[in-house]
Amino acid sequence: MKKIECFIRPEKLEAVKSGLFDKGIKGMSVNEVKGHGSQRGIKFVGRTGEYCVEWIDKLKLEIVISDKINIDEIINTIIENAQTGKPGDGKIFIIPIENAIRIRTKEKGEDIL
Amino acid sequence: MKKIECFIRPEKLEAVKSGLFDKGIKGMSVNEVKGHGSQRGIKFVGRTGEYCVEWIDKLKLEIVISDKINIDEIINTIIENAQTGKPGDGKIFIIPIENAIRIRTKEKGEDIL
Amino acid sequence: MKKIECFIRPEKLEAVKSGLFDKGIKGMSVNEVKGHGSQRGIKFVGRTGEYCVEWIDKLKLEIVISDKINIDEIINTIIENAQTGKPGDGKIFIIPIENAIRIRTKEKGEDIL
Amino acid sequence: MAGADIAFVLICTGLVFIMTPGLAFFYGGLLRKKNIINMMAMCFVSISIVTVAWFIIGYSFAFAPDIGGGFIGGFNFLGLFGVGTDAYPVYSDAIPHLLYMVFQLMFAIITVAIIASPFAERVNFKAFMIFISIWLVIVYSPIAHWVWGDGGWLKALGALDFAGGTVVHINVGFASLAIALVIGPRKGYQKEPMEPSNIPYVLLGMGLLWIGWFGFNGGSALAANSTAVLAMVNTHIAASTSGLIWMIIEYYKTGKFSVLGLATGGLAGLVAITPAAGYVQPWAALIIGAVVAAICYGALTWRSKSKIDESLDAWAVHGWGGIWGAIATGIFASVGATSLITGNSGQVWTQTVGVIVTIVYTFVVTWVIAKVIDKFMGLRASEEEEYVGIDISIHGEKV
Amino acid sequence: MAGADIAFVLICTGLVFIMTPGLAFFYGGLLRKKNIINMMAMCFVSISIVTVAWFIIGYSFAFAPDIGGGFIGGFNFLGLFGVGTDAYPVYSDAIPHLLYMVFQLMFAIITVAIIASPFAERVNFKAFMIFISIWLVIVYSPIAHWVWGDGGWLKALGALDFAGGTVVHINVGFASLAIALVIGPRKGYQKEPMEPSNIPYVLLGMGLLWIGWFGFNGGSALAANSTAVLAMVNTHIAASTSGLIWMIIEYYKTGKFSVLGLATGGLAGLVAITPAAGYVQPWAALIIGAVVAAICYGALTWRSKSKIDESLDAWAVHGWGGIWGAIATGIFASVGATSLITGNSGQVWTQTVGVIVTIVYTFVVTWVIAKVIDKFMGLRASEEEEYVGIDISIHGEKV
Amino acid sequence: MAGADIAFVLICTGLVFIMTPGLAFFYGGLLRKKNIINMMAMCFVSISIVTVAWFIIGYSFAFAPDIGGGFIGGFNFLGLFGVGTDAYPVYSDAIPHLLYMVFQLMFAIITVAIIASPFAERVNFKAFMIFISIWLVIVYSPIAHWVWGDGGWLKALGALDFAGGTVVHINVGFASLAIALVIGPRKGYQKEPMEPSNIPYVLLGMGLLWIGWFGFNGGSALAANSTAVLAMVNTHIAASTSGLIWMIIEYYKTGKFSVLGLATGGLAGLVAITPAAGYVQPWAALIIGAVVAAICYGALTWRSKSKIDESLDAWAVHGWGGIWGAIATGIFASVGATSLITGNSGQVWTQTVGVIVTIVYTFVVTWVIAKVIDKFMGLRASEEEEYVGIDISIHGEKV
Ligand SMILES: Nc1ncnc2c1ncn2[C@@H]1O[C@H](COP(=O)(O)OP(=O)(O)O)[C@@H](O)[C@H]1O
Ligand SMILES: Nc1ncnc2c1ncn2[C@@H]1O[C@H](COP(=O)(O)OP(=O)(O)O)[C@@H](O)[C@H]1O
Ligand SMILES: Nc1ncnc2c1ncn2[C@@H]1O[C@H](COP(=O)(O)OP(=O)(O)O)[C@@H](O)[C@H]1O
Repeated sequence: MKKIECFIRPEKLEAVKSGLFDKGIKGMSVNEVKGHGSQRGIKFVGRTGEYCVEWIDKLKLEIVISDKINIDEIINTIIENAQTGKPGDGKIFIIPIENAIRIRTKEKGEDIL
Repeated sequence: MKKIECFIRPEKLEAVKSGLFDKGIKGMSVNEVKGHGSQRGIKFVGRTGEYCVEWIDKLKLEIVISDKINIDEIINTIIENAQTGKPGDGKIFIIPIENAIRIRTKEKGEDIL
Repeated sequence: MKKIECFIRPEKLEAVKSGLFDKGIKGMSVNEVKGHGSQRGIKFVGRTGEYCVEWIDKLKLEIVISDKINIDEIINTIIENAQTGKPGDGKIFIIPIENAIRIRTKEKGEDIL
Repeated sequence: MAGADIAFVLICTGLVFIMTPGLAFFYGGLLRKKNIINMMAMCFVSISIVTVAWFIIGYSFAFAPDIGGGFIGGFNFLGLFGVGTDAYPVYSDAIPHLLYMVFQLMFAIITVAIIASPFAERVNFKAFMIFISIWLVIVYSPIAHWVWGDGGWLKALGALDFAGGTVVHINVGFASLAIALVIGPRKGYQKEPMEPSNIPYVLLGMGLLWIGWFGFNGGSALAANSTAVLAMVNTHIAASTSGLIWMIIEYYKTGKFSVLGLATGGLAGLVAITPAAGYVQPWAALIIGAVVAAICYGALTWRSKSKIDESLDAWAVHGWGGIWGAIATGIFASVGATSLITGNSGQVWTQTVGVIVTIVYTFVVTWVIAKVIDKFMGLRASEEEEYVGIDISIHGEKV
Repeated sequence: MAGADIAFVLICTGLVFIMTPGLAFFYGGLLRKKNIINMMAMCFVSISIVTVAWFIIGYSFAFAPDIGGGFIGGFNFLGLFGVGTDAYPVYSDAIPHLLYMVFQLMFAIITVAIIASPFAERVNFKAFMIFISIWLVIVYSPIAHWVWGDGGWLKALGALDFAGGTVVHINVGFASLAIALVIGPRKGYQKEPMEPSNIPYVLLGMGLLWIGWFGFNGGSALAANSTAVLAMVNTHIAASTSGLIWMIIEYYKTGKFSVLGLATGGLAGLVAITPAAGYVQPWAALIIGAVVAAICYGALTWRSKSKIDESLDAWAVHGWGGIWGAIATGIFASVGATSLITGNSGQVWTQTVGVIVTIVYTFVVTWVIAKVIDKFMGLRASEEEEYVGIDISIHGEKV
Repeated sequence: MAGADIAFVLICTGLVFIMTPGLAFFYGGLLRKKNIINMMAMCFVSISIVTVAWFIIGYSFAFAPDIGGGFIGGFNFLGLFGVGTDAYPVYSDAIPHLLYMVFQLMFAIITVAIIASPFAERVNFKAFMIFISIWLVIVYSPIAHWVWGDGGWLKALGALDFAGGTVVHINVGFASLAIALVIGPRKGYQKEPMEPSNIPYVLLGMGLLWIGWFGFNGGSALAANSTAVLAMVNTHIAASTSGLIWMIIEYYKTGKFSVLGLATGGLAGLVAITPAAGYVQPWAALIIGAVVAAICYGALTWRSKSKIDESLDAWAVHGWGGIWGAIATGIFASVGATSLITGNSGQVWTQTVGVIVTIVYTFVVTWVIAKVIDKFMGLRASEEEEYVGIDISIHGEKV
């Protein structure tokens, strides 16, 4: 099992989610983070001019997937739906998972995903 | 060392926390996420009827534990306290940790947990 | 590649960030969590006296770094900038990463970091 | 002139003013987080723009002596020329002309702010500002002139509109519908959930709107007298009843007690009682309130299932609430006016004429203005701006 | 009738109205996030329900001519029958009877809304709605009748209550205590922290309550005269002083300057000055404010350590603040009334009788109503609903 | 005495009161999340402290008969001694003296609350409380005396200040500058972004300030008459115009329509019209509003690039807005006063004298007070408290 952690633009969430659902993913979690990266910051407007906010709102999406699923396909789906081509599109990280348990049923392993 | 990441119902936090403390866990972190899974969404009421919100509020609990602790016992404690038996109870994932450092003292390794 | 996850005091964010930037780190993400640990809670004041909030605001910083970077130096930088010496300074955890992908360009591997 | 009346109308003017910030919160809270500031900006900029336009020409078109035909006022009050601190007995001999002008200005502002409804979450803000400047002058001012202006044709016909059911509510309701048709639905409408992001803001707005409405309806008596009292009592009763009924209807449908329902129902009650406020007895206010809950509930339900993304339901609530209020005035008026229940069955017909003409005029003219502006500069934000949210992309701000 | 008085009382009515939305924010902000909307819903629904019940029967029971014994009004004003735009000199010859009615209505609303305190975070909303309908009619209306009604026995006795210290505050304080005992503490009370989730809301509420109170106390003069001015000045002085003292007491205890303390103290000051507002000199208002801070601080401290989860402290603040205010009126009254300091030591005794009888009546009758409703439908939400939060489970909404 | 005037000024007093909670939200929303409560606390505690200080000595210093030289009032009204419900014809024969006192009190409160600006995010709260007590008595009261007091020298000179351009705005603007210089910039100023954390709060505050200003300027007529109406109309026009112009200027600079700009501009307009409100024609209000937007925009731009962390720009907005307003009064006054445009070119000079003396006095004396307090107890919170945020470290509370 792997956990895919990806940092994406907030406005891309619905597209990514739909894309993943079409690929058979059933579970995922998302939370709001602020990020730093090659995107230099967002300009906001104050009382008399602009100022730059370095920390940019991003969403972190976590999806644990079973090894039965083709991970590259999933990654491609995310990229397709989250890409704009401009700095700030975000990154995907793959993390190993040792075990997974469903709280409701106490079942363990890949099959709960 | 392992990190236990679990997604639980917000209303179960206090119970899970107490359960874990009784088992000797000392540190943990929690944050608010939104999740998708076998639970189909929550019905909310608008101005003239219901609508369904697909993303459901969950809490993500992160607990790094030393290998000296019996991880199954910890998992069981979480399950006991977080279970309602209805879809949406959430999942537990086990992730390997390579090292842990306490910022205050620079100590490293299992003993800081 | 490794992911450094660290839980720090919110007021230390800017210092830690600057420190890391000076060491050549380019990307990172942060989010607000609440934590339990050796710090016993924060006292707040209500209508007629104090009460203690057990869950303390912390920030979780996630930094994925390439293996080319000296991880100990990074850890030291974090410690230097986040330390106050009082309970509650937080912890750093090191997690293995199997792969990293940049969404914008589809590039993979260490070089995107 | 009378000190008591000046004091009263002046304070009422302040109360009507606060309705617009109230609306900013009421509307803002119903939207997604990424567009709250924009909605508030539309409401607040309405204050500025309408004030300036009213000063220059709007007041004159609405309230200067008729230029013939009862359709529109002339240029006599251009730049508020001749509008001074003396009374202008055509409208009231108890208060300074300037006070009448500013009281009416507040009505114009709130009307224009309500029109932000169909622009929600997708507006090209610059186009909005141009739109409302034009709309004020060629839609609002004429209709105000018909009903209240010196020589207005609806006034001459005997149509009753105590505090603006036609001028404000029906007008803005159907204008919003026209705009919604021109501007088109939001991206993702009826596909993604667009849940309200801040219900306490909605309630804060409701509180401010409610107290503001005391000034709106009470102040429309233009004097601190029995009529003002009656209007205020009726306002309160209708709103209370309507909110309760709406919430109960919704409870039977969903099993939940929705506070949004309570607030929306309250608003519908406030709308419906507006034309009737000083003309009916409290028991009639209760009935008007109860019935409007059902009518607007129906309209809103229908609208939200339709393809029409009139996002904050100015049409369902103000439009239909206003229609019912106008008709109900023809049915229940009994104080200082006659109606069906006092044997004047013609009044219902007169009211209906007012309703229909207003609907046709506002719908058609608004549609044309919207189309033209859309052609020249686009009423809508770009797709990308809409995705990211208007707050960040057009205002450079976020909550 | 006098235009100035109509203008004044009408606007004051609006100000008293805004206290209820203000309370919604004051109370809502003190709760956990999952129950804010519910608290606001209880406040807003009080507006609707009390208005309808007041229309039907509440006003009549309170203010119709006594049916004998000074205990309750009759049925003369059922459905506001006969309550019109003429003055009703029994209460005031300066304003229309309808205006007196609606001014009093706003008092009833805010009183009922305050009672949401012991229901916080655990209410069966349907039971709450039924509860307040009954409570208004058989607790509030009679007590209002005793003190202000035509033929009320406490009025006859000579009890002084300028703007409702007994009727509103002591009444609601001890009613809340009774309800708290019946409904029982929240799950986790005194085990889990139940910290306030939105302090700015509390302050917003405070601002609205404070300005509303100018209408509450000032308007109780029922005329734009010196008494109104005095009442308003005293209101402001007492609240300011009490807030400051409370904050300082708390500073000595905790080393922090709590803005919640400042707000709660301010509220206590507003409560305490209510019965005295038009009867005392400003210096006495300062003393009343300073003393009430200490009294209510003590009551709240005791309560919050006790097993009684009277969650938002209507008892500690309104109950005890009201008691002190009533007694203080007997001590300091010197304008248009006599008291201890002007040589009428009997007044303190008269005040005490009013306090005691009110406490006993409201506590006992409220307890019985609560018990009966609890038996039939349960005053409390289910355990699961309470866990998840009333907002989602009963209202289907969330902040 | 006249009921209408009492009613009017009493309600206006309430409206001026609500400006301070309004300011709490306006200012609070502009700060970082960790210091919002502290800012609100500074505003709310100003209510308490100024009220008590005004009662004891502040009112007397400002409005008791001059002790010679036109500089300060005497001790006659100590503890409000002799300030009763009769009129005090020196100031107004239409309203009770107590009402005049409390109306003026609200002005003092809002002025002191504005001064929280340079303390933002770094205040030692205890020192703030001591500072404002002293400042009220030795800065505000004397200046109020000069301009409005019985025997004040600026009044004698013929300086025009309708509702407090000098006393309130110039005064507080330059006092804030002095404090900013003493207290020094926030840690991280101009290095870290210090973005506004809650724009809806800013707008809520704006709404409340705006309606409050109707009471502020309108009520300054001290009667429900034509002057009050004119003042209120001008207030509204100036604010609307200024907000619009500010937003447009900023649009040309940044390409975005900033709602913060709209609000800040609106505030500048309210400030500038204050001294002129009852003296000028509406067209002049429009000009005054348009010009002030440019002036304050410039001042704010300069300030925010400078090293001076006068954090919420009381200096740029109130100080400069007030200066322009005072001069503009000398240019445009034509109602009940003369000015440049009516041929009295000396008035501009008189106004300038008022401006300069006020600036010098407030700047110097404020600087000294701030320095002395800083020496003895430190005006600033500790570095650690500042890092963690004043909310948690000094108030023990958080949003
Ligand atoms: N090394 C990293 N560790 C953790 N998060 C990262 C890292 N690099 C990027 N991110 C996250 O991804 C977001 C987008 O990255 P950015 O570098 O701006 O864009 P791009 O990937 O298009 O160059 C950042 O805002 C941050 O949240
Ligand atoms: N594969 C997954 N990856 C990440 N998070 C998941 C995954 N599956 C479930 N979750 C999280 O767990 C929550 C509960 O899961 P759900 O499937 O609804 O319940 P159950 O486990 O009872 O079937 C989800 O809302 C989501 O936050
Ligand atoms: N075992 C753990 N698992 C996850 N998070 C932890 C763990 N231990 C500590 N934390 C996080 O680190 C924060 C600081 O830890 P704490 O133990 O209070 O301080 P210190 O490390 O100085 O003893 C906690 O509030 C929590 O968010």
